Amino acid sequence: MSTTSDKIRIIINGDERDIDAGKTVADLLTELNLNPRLVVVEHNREILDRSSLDAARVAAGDVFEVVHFVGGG
Amino acid sequence: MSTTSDKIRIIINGDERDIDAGKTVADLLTELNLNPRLVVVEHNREILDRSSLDAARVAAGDVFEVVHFVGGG
Amino acid sequence: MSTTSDKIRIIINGDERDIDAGKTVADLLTELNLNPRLVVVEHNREILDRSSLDAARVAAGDVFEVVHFVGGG
Amino acid sequence: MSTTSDKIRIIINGDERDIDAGKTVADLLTELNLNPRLVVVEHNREILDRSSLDAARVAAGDVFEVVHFVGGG
Amino acid sequence: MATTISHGGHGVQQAPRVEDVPLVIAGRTLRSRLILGTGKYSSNDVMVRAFKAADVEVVTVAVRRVNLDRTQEEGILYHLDPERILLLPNTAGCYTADEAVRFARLGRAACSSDWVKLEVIGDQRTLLPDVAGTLEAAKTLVAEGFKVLAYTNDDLITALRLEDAGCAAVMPLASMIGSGLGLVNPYTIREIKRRLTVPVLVDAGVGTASDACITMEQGVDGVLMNTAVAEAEDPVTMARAMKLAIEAGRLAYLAGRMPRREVAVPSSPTSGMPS
Amino acid sequence: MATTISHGGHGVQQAPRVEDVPLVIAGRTLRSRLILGTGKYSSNDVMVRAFKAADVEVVTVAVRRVNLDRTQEEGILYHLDPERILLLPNTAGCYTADEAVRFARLGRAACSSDWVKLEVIGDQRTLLPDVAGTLEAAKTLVAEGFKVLAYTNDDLITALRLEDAGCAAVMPLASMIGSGLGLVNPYTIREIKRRLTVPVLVDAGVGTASDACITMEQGVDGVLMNTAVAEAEDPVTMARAMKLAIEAGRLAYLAGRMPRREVAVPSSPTSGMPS
Amino acid sequence: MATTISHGGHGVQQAPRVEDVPLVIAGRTLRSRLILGTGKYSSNDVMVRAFKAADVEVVTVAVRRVNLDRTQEEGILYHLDPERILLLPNTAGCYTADEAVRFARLGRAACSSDWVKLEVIGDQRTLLPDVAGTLEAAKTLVAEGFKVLAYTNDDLITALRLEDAGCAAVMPLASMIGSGLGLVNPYTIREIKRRLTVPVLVDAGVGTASDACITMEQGVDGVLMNTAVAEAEDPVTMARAMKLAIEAGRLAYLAGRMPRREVAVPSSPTSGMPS
Amino acid sequence: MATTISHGGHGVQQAPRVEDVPLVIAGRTLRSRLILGTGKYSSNDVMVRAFKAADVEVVTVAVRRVNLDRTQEEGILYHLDPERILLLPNTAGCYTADEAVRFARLGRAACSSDWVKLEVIGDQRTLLPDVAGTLEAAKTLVAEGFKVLAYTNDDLITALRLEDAGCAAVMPLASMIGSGLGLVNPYTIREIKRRLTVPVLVDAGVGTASDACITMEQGVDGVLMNTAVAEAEDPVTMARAMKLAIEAGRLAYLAGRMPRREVAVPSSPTSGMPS
Repeated sequence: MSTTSDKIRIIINGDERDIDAGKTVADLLTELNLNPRLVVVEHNREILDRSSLDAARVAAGDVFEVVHFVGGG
Repeated sequence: MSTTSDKIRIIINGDERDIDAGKTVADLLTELNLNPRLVVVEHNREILDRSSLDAARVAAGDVFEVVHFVGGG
Repeated sequence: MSTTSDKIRIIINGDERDIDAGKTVADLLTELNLNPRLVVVEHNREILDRSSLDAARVAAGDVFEVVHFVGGG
Repeated sequence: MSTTSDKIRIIINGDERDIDAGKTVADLLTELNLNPRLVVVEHNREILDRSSLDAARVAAGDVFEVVHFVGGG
Repeated sequence: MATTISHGGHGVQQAPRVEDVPLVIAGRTLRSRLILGTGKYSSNDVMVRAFKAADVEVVTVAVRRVNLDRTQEEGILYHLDPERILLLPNTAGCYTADEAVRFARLGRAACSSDWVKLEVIGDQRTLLPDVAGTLEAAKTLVAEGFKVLAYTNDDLITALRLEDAGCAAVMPLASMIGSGLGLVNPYTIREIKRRLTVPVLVDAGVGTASDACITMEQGVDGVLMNTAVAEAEDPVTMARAMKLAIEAGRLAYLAGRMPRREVAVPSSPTSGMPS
Repeated sequence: MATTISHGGHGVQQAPRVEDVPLVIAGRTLRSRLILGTGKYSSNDVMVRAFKAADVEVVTVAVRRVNLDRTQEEGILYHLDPERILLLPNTAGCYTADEAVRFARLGRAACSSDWVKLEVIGDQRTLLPDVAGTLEAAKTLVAEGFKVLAYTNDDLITALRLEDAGCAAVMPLASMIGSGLGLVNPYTIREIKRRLTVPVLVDAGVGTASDACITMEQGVDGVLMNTAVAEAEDPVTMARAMKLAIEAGRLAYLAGRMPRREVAVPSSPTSGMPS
Repeated sequence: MATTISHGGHGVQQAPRVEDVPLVIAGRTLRSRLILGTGKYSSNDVMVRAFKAADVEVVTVAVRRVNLDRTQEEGILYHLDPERILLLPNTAGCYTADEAVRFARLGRAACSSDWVKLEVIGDQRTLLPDVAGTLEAAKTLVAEGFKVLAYTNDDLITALRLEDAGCAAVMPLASMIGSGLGLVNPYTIREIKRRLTVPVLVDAGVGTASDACITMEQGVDGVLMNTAVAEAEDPVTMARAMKLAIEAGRLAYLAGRMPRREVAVPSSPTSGMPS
Repeated sequence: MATTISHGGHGVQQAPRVEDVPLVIAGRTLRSRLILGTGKYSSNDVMVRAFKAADVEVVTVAVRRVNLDRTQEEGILYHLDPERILLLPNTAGCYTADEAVRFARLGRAACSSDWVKLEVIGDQRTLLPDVAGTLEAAKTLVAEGFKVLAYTNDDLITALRLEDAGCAAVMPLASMIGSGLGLVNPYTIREIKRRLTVPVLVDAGVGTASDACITMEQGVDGVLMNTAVAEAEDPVTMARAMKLAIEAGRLAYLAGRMPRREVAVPSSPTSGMPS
């Protein structure tokens, strides 16, 4: 079966990143040092509820947008 | 031949009129004292070419709009 | 003593009035039912101080303007 | 008596100039290469008629303004 | 425009001179930048004289039912010389794209021209345009070969789309039809002109000569008006005023105005004063 | 203005027509309502061509010292044909009544005319007029037989007094000299025109053609300008624009504009629509 | 507003008094008619103090990617107290209806509110709205339960359709975003307010306090702005000025202004003058 | 103005903050920059409530003959608390310097104050000031110890001379008395303020709150008005609007407005958009 430290390539906010396989989106945010309560995650064009971040798993080729509020008029 | 005074009912410019059966649109204009070169005839929502006025026949229930240019901005 | 009912003619606010001779301006105001503290008296084009109203005497032909503040912009 | 080439000091247009004595204003204009018909001469604050330029004599200390029309709005 | 004037022996130092090019709509070159409507004149005689005073070559007309009860023909064609004046049928009074298309076809059948002044009105009180309906009708009419001059709001995005749809000219309003309020939003009109390739005519709202002049100073290609002339106390004189105002505004635009300043600048020299 | 046009067998129903009367200042009839200054042109050639384009007959000039160090005559007379153009000497740059009177006399001596454009300036930064000094100088000059055209503030009371003092024309400003801000206060200008009998010319502040047109629409008798033409990118074309704009504004004033409305009024009939 | 003041023994004759009702959007009662943007402040500190000075309760925010390379959280939420200030996510920067819908959903997910300031921009240079795209997005968002406050052109017909589509508020522009040109077309804004039932807020273009005051005097329900405060030299003081200007404009609208007259009317009696 | 707000642990980076200084006229510090007239109110009750709503501390009054035929005293003093409101007698209705001086003396005798609002009117129809007469009367009154607040034209030169003559304040008009036309010439008003040292109050012509706001944004020290409040449909509410508008305009002037631009500038970031 798969070896322990398999890397998968994903796209976050337009940039490619290689991360360990088998992570949840919550793991990903932790790794990125982001507070889940202050950001919104769009996963392959679907917005994730905050409550589903723990369950959602990251797969190779996934596209994420992680957004938050900034100043705007 | 046909009886002399058969009347059919048509609508011209929103008003009902009873006219003799068997007329052409050209006849109709003549009867209305209208110069075919200065008006446009819409016959059952189809615009008639001036060249076809002689051939087009008026049937019962036909709807005509006879229009021309008036002052407008 | 002086005769009782000598009249003199004066002008107040543009109108002629006949009043008893021998009056002071203060008397005049009292007669006109005016509060000296709320009006200003111009006597023959000289403004009278309120303190001099008692001393100032009314003579025949005198011209008075009695003014006060009204609404204005 | 006076020598031939006596100089006198005058002021023209704000500048001091030394010129030969005994000149007329017309001479002065000629010397300055000015067309009398295109300029106006003010001589000690008096405007000279063009007809009097030949008769007017220049004296020491005289103040002249020589003006003309320039572009203006 | 003024030709160069030689004046004697000076070496003539040429100033920069602008040259105008004539207005071309749908391939037709027009000598006048003024289009007039034919509505609301006190008499046809006054109208005809106003058109002569304004020297117009294009006038708008409306399509309406013949009055069958009148013995005398009352159409406007009787008063206009089609040799000298191009008729521009309008779709005034239409509140849907379908209705406007129908009126455009009737207008085309009534004259030799496939030009149409497209109006799709969105509201009876203001006669403001329905830009969605206008765009829809424009597409249909362009597909049918019409040369569409589209009346529209002072709305850049819609103007760009009308151009994309193939309109021969785009005609944003100065202000409401018949209002005489003049050019309310010069910024948008200027931007529409800057961004479009097809001619931009300002249609509706001009009230007097200076309104027309200001409008042309924004750089637009022409002005269409009706009420300002027809409802002037003396329409013939106002027609002449409009012709001159439009030329003046065009030339001023080309000439390039002086800058505005909030401080004075003398016109006469400040030096050389006698003391 | 347009003459009456006969067109066939109709009984011609005459519309009311306005007729203009020419501008007369100090007994002289002028064909143009535009007076131009001669300052600040890039070259005399451009100036002369601008004057031709504008078809002006009166131009202002300033009185300044001859430059004694130049071999060549540089006065402006060399470039203007006095047969065709009336010179109007100004007193620009004068800050007291006495100074202005002196300059007026110098100007009269320099040309055949006793017309003077009187300016008594009160402030260097704004070149705004000193109305007291202007009135004082006007009285002196009128007594000396001058025809005084007095530049003044947009001040009704002063304008009335300048008329009383015998001025041939009163010339309130549109805005500051050389500012190009246009007609800032139409109310006062209109009132001055309404109340005076002598001609009222608006002098200073016009920036482009529409400013001139708007100014004339207030009913005034003429406009005097310099910078708007001289500082345009193409002065000759702007001069032509100004001529047309002034005629347009005059005609629009005479024609009587339509009312302004904050609601639309259709130009085409609302009845007779095919259903 | 001022309460009735008793002053002694006079029979108090009550003048007609107007009473305002608070602004209600999508069922929420707002005490302030001013909405501010959160963009372009020199610092978050200045922004927060400006919001206090303006006493705002609704502010707009934009949705953008988190910068993954920064260690420190930079979102704006950190600086705003959600207990006291309602966040209104916008769709600024979106050029299609689809994109705007996506941003609206992201914004909703990011805060507890289903309010959205809908913008569908049609042009990068002017940031003018695409009214067709705006209408399309509004329909989708309303169907998804959003409370849509729709930024739009000063276009009556589009405003009416946005209302029909279920928007909670319609927000026509005063002038271009960030331009500071003020209320260019008061006629249309007034008409939009007159014709709509939902609140009308004017969004974009206000440059200074008087612009806000004039806008409110047209009768609209509120004003949304960003640059006028953020780019003032002293944003905190300008924020306070805006709060007062909006209240002043609202009260003046309610109070009913005096008529404009082109003739004077004395404020003091003309009779009773000493002779 | 807003005080500095501390908000937690951030290093507070201070923005530049402007500080206002109170208006001082003739040595007296005023907390309000609004002066109201007492004319034309529908009732004294409405007037008193309007003054409370506006929180004014100076009001103008006129001097007129007592009506000898009325039994009841009708003067305005009865309604105003001299402890809280400073009376400013005017010379309204005077057409010569002598007459104005006489009225000023009567006014001084009638109250404890030597302040006078000097008006010398030049024309009955427009109530425009006679600047020569005003200057003459000002000199006399200053010599007699009056604190002269001089109503005048928007005329820089006259304003400078009124200051030179010792006036305590110079009060150019916004537009004609009672006209409600607002601030017609902001350029001149701004220049008068820039050049004078004594307070500049704008007197007459304000019609609604935004007029007052715009006037204050020019930097002047205060505004005097009467008709705009007294003739509003609801004077008490308008009085409150005026108070707020004047504060708003003052703060906006101090805050320094954003620049005007004829191109848009986004308020939200253009980068960081999800793709």
